[in-house]
Amino acid sequence: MSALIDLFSVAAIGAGLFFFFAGTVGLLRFPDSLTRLHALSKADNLGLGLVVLGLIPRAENPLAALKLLVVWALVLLSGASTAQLIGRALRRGRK
Amino acid sequence: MSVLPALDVGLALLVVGVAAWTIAARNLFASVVGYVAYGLLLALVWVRLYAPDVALTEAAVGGGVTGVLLVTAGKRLDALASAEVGVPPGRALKILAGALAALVAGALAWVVLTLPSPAPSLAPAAAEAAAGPGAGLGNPITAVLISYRSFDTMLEKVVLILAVLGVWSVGADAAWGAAPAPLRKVRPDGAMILLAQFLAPVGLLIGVHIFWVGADAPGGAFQGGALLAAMGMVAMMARLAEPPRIDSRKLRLALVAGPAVFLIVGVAGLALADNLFAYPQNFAKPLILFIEAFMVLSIAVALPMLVCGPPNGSPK
Amino acid sequence: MDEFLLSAAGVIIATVAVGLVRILRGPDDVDRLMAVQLLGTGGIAALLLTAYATRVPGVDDVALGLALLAAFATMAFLNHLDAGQGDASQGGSEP
Amino acid sequence: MTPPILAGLVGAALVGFGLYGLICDPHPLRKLLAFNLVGSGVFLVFGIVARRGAAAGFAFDPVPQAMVITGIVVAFAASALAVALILRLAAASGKVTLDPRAWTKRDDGGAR
Repeated sequence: MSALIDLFSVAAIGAGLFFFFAGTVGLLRFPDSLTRLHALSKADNLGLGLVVLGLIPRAENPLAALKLLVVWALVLLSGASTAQLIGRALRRGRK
Repeated sequence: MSVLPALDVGLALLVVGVAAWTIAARNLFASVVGYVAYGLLLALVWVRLYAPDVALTEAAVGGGVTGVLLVTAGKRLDALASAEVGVPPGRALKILAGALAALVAGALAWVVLTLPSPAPSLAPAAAEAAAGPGAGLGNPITAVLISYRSFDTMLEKVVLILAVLGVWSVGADAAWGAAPAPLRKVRPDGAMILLAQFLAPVGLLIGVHIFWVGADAPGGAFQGGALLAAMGMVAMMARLAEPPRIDSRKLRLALVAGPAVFLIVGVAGLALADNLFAYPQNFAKPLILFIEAFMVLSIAVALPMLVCGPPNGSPK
Repeated sequence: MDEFLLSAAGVIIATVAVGLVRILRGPDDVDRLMAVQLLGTGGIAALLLTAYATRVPGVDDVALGLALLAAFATMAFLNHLDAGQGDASQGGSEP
Repeated sequence: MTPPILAGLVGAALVGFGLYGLICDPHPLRKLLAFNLVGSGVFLVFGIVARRGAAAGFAFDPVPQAMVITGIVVAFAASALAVALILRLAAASGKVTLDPRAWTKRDDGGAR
């Protein structure tokens, strides 16, 4: 059972790492701010989301697991809204 | 050999690098962006030092609120004065300053490397305060703040009020009593309003939670209050709330509530527990939570007022 | 398993740190904002991973606080950018 | 090298960078930022004293940690006061500088 949980954690966190890596590469290599914004939101949403997913089975109690989910939800909300705001600011030429 | 040392060294290099960047950056905005990143990294370092309480305070006050203070100030400064800035110092002074800075940093590093071993510690005294008669606090830091060094904490709240008074007093005479300028002039986008509408209530809940668990787990009045203050500023930045008039009685009551309640309970200790700032047995923990609740209120009100600045506009 | 969690934290910190090059290079302030945003998310992920590996108590509340503040500074920066545009339209100089 | 010592050295470096910026940067708000860097460096040194003072079953000495928490809040209050003074100065002099020579140049002939 424990080995199964470990396997799940490794898989999820590994996938999360991939998205952080991809997001960073995108942030550095993409040609303009809008595409970079796109890369950033992938890292924000999926990277942290998968890491949280991998940690949930390791939480000591349901409250700790709930807190992990709330952390992710807050970052999702913040990431989505600020991406929208940054995008609009870019379109209006405010940079 | 574990990966932990490598992680620590990497984090340390990163903190120093970002700090150097905030000094080297070309303009104020870039340097403040760097400072916010720096505050966040520092919070990670504090967690590694087994100080989650400090980490939370550093992230909220050191990085977040200070960053907002500086950006807001930069914006107001641009509106006030020409972009003309004093001349940077000449090469000689720069070299001299660099030498001085290196000397001070070197001396400090030497002190760090030659700290006495075993290290002196007040932990036993704090443990005694935490487990003291009727207190039973699980979080030793809360015990130190409210019980062991209660006088410091009370005076620190007074300092906060004095700072608010200081900020208010540099406003124009004619504006006394009016509200400070809003944190944002332009009407905010729908996305920002939505964000604030979600974030502020959830943040309120989390802030109160962190204050409440602070008696036994990491958290407490400072951290909870700082988070609540940040949420108040979120509401102000989205123009869901406006800074209150500084002659508002409610505002002033909220500001003095923390130190006032602390002081009253402290003096009452003279009669009830035969010492200044001592708490009666069997009654200490609810009393401590009572004091802390008012401290949360004062901090949550004082920090946004400090960022909002002096009154601006005409008094009614 | 703890070793894996710590290594994952290290990898995230390292990638996000490389992303900070965007703070250095810009070219626009928005790009700098994005780098800080990525650092914020990565910082939360690394914090959670390290906390679960070293079992420092109370770190889930720190993560909650950080997640709450994820958009805080960005909101102020966006306010700044919007205000900057307002000034420019009145004939102010480009910053 | 133990993590506390490492963090202490970081603190020392931060104090150094901050001090340099405080002296050399002409912009008053950036001077303030540099000063905050010095402050956080000092807090960090204080923090390692706390970590090394682990005793009585705690992983740290709570007294210095509690003082760092109050210190962070006081440092912020002082920064806010400094910001208010800087803005007032800029409003009064029309210049973004702490250099007194710049003000006297402008106030030439003006009645005091």
